[in-house]
Amino acid sequence: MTAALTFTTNEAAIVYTSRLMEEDRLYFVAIGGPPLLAILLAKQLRTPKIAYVVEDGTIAPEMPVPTPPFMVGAGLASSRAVAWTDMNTVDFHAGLGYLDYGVLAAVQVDEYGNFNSTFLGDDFDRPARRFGGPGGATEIASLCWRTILMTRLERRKFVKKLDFMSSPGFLDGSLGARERAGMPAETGPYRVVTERAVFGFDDETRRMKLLAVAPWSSIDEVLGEMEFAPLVAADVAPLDPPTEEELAMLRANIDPTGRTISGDWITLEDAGGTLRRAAAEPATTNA
Amino acid sequence: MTAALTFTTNEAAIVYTSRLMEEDRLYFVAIGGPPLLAILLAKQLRTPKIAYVVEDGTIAPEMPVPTPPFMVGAGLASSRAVAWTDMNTVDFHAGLGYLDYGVLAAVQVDEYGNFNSTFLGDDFDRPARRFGGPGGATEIASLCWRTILMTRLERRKFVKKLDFMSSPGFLDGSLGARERAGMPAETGPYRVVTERAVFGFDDETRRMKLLAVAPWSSIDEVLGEMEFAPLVAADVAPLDPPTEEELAMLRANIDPTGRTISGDWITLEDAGGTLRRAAAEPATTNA
Amino acid sequence: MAPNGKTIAVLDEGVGAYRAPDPDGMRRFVRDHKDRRLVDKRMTEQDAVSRFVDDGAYVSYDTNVWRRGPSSLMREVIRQRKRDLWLAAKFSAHDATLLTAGGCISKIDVGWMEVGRVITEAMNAGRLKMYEWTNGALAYRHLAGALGVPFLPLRYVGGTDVFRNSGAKLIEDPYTGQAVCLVPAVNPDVALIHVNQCDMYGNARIFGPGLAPVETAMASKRVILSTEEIIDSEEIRKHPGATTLPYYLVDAVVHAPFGCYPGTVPGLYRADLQHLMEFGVAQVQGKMDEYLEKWVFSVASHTEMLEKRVGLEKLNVLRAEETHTEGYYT
Amino acid sequence: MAPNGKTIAVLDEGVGAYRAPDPDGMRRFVRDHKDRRLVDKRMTEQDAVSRFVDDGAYVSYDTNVWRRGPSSLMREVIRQRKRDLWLAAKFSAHDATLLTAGGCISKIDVGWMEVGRVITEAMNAGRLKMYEWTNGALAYRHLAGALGVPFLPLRYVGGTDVFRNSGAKLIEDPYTGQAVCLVPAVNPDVALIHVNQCDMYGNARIFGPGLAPVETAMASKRVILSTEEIIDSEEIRKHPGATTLPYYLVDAVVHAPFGCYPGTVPGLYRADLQHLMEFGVAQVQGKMDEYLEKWVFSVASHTEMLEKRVGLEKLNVLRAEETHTEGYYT
Repeated sequence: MTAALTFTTNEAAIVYTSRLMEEDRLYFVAIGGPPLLAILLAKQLRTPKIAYVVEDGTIAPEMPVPTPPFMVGAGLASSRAVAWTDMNTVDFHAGLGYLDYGVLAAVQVDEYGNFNSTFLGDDFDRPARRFGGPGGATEIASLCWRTILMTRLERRKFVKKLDFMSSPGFLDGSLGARERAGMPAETGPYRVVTERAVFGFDDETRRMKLLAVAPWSSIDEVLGEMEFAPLVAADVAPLDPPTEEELAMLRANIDPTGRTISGDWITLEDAGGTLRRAAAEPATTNA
Repeated sequence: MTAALTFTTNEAAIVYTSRLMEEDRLYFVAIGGPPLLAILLAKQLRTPKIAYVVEDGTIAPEMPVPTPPFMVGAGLASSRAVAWTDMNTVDFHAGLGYLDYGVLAAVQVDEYGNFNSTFLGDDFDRPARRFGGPGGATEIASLCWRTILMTRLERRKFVKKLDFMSSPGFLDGSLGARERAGMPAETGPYRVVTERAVFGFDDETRRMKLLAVAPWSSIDEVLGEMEFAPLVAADVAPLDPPTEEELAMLRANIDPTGRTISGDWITLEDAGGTLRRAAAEPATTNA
Repeated sequence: MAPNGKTIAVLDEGVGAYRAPDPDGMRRFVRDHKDRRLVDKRMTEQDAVSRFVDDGAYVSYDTNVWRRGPSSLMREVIRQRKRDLWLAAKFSAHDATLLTAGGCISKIDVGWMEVGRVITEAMNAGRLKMYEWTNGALAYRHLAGALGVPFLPLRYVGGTDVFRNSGAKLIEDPYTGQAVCLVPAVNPDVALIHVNQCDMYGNARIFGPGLAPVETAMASKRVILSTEEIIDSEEIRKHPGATTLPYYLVDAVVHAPFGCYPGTVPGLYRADLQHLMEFGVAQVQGKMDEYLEKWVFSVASHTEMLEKRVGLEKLNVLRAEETHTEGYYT
Repeated sequence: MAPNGKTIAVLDEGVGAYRAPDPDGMRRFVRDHKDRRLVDKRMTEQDAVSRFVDDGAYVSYDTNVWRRGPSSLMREVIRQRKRDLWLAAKFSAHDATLLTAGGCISKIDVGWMEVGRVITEAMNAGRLKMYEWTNGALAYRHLAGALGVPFLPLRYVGGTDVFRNSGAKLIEDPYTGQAVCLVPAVNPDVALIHVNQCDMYGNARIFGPGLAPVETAMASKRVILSTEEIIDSEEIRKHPGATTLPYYLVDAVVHAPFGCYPGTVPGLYRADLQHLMEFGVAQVQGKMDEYLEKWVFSVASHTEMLEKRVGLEKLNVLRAEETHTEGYYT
């Protein structure tokens, strides 16, 4: 048996997310991070004409590839934009309905797509682990028409009850819950992407629904990694692994400084035509 | 007897207003008109360091003299500003309390300094005479700390009841009336300037009070030109006529195109040391 | 109602008519009708106005016929005999008079406008209804529309007849307990904005103080730009800080040199005072029909008006005599 | 109460602590303490911080220590051992960690911040209280402060734990009948803003996308600018369109080349990634005291830090390697 492919869980999520991009649409992202990398990858490989707006007021930039190191602090990240505005202005553009998709990373997510970027533990004032905070995620998840969430598939991340709801999904899932909370109509979470499974949301119940699973994983394995039981699509699609081309582009041009080399390594072996996962090893995580 | 001096009522009001300017203060004016001319005159003759902000977003310009023709449509009117912003921004600066004085022209004023820039008649929808509207006067008169009004002394202008209250003075004159209507505290009308008299407002009753009268006029003549009876200061001051220097500067540099040559001509004769008014003639009004 | 059953007192309300705010309606329009793609939006003034200005529309513009205003687009609106428009006249000039003389407007939200017998007569004839606001309050209502919210709090207009005849409310602020006004957002059906430069996609630059071009463009469902100059999109991307409006707000780009004529675009050409006098005389003498025939109806386009009615010689003078370019183009 | 006795329902309220909005208090401060004159406001960072940053102050800044932020002013705040500050961390970086390590802050309104053990330990020790907002909501609260109003309506934060732990309210919009949030204005006691250029009076220019420098400066009672470059006031008046902040908003002008170090000012110098790693390692190893001693307390000023701790050679490299100046300085 020969090793066919090796990638990290983080890389997988970026690749799968990039495949969800819809040509000619306008995306809203925070400054830096996997969501932006997914968009940059998509622009290189599949949907060159998507444009994105950054939380800091940068509108439709054309970042050069290979991308600059330390993106959040690089003038190049804002280069060749059509306009440099500010945070309030782009939030207003989102509020007016111009921004189709928001792409965000989440620490914890529940069955209605609500998510946590604030802390883990049972006491807000004395967090077991404190994170950066909602950042721009709450406005992006509230004002864009559709939200795509990125996270890892782990029981501690797909929870029945969030330690803290930083940003809204469908709230309690009841019809019109977002509108009753003051949010614009017809908005909400669209996809949740992990390294081995992609979820959507049921139109009727607004509950998370398993749509696709990696061939080297299984529905049972996926459900086993979740504290709540999602709906499962009648026809769960196979989630094609990252291709050599996708990984090469990601590593050489989108993330040359290797910030996405985190999470675990996944090695796939070609077992007589079917891909099988080799034993996992922890990744060398860079700062 | 020799003619000592000839000027128009409009010129007199501009001169008297210019004398009220306080050095180092920030003024708020609409685009063009007598208030701006009064400020420009003051900057030339008395208070060179006052600065002004224009409703269109121009902050602290240094307009060259002689001033350009058609000021409202002249790029030069905005020249050498420290910043070019927009209408909302400068209104916010006023709302934050940065703008000390507003200087405005009024069509009609009542005893509490409320004024009308909208129409004359008894039916808003079918006006006997329609004017331009409140313009920026309402925000200026509401948000600046003090408001200086310019108008002509006529019974039809100093009225018991306005045909329409476009902009606020002290409203009904009751204590806190402006605050109860949603306006910032400690603001309100400060002076009303006409060609022959200057008024202030009584601290207790907030009613208009006669402060100064031109020597060629009289308290009785002034009161005779008003529909309501203002308070009269214990010591009504003499209002020195425009000086040769003031008129020369106004005509040569501030208003070289003669837009202020409107209203009536006033000619003063030297009658053995006292100034006396010669027979009035209507002025040649320019467009 | 909250568990605690708290409420906010409405202390007073105006009784004026206004377009009811509908932020979600605006959002749906943007979702369904505004292009996120970089597409060539250049078109003639005829196409832009016929496609995006409907009878009965609420129309906003920036600035005015005296200075950096969309005069050529306004003349096209008159030429196409648009009807029953509701005009936002935030510091307008004689724009409102022209459109009234052309029979195009039936309602005006007024901040300030130059007024003569045309407007007074139209009001007295019942053809024109006026809604009194102020320049700032109108700019602020456009800001509310641009923020995507239904209203904004305001610390003036309260206590006046402007308030009484408006859609404003006076409430007890739940944070300070003090009285504060609320004014409704406005989302115009279409905005007419004249700019100094833009690219074919609508990325636009405005030089000089504005009234509220950004708020007006953001708040409006459709945005028609007329521009003195169309520049290469590469130039836009080289200087993102110089952009006033991003492309996705814009529906049409109309190349219109001297687009503000008879007004000025500071740094490019001065106002034609003789023309402004001709307009003034026409109004005083009750000859607006002749004025419109000469300057609007008898010519097929802005370009034809410039050629046949103004003339190259006059245009050259207007450019030559606009000697002050500092801060605009130098 | 209105004649009609109308009210607006308060549907829900957050229970978090916040600075009570006081627009009139802000106005009185501006009236009594802000200079309308063109006066020379240049001073040392020591004077600016000691004069305008009081213990217990609510402090806002723009942008952050990674990009165009007032790093040198923050270090001076630590050097002067300011205490009990309430920090507005709208998209901050490790700024909050530095100030926490320096013992300067007791409260944070957080949008986003880089977090490590310093902040987590301070929270668990009860030395640091966190108030959860979002980047946008904080920028918007500054906008409310800049508008001089007590609150603004907002179409998010409702329904979340951010709402529950905040000063936001959910009301029934009197215009649409729909639910909408209100968030309270914030008027910081002092703003620290790093700019590309300004004159001695405080007329300032910022290049590149901002977070909310204009709203932050307008909303704040005191504004301290650190600037890469002090330019002639004549240059400001030649290009009024390039001005980001007018002088009367500003209280102090501190000349601070490399003022964002170890962060970047795009177009001038790149970030010092080695320094950022040194900071990261110091935090992980629990050696923040040593880090602060080296970079803050053992040097008397920003200039001394640059000379003795960074060195001219490194500074030259950081400048030389910031090759992308397009849109900023070219």
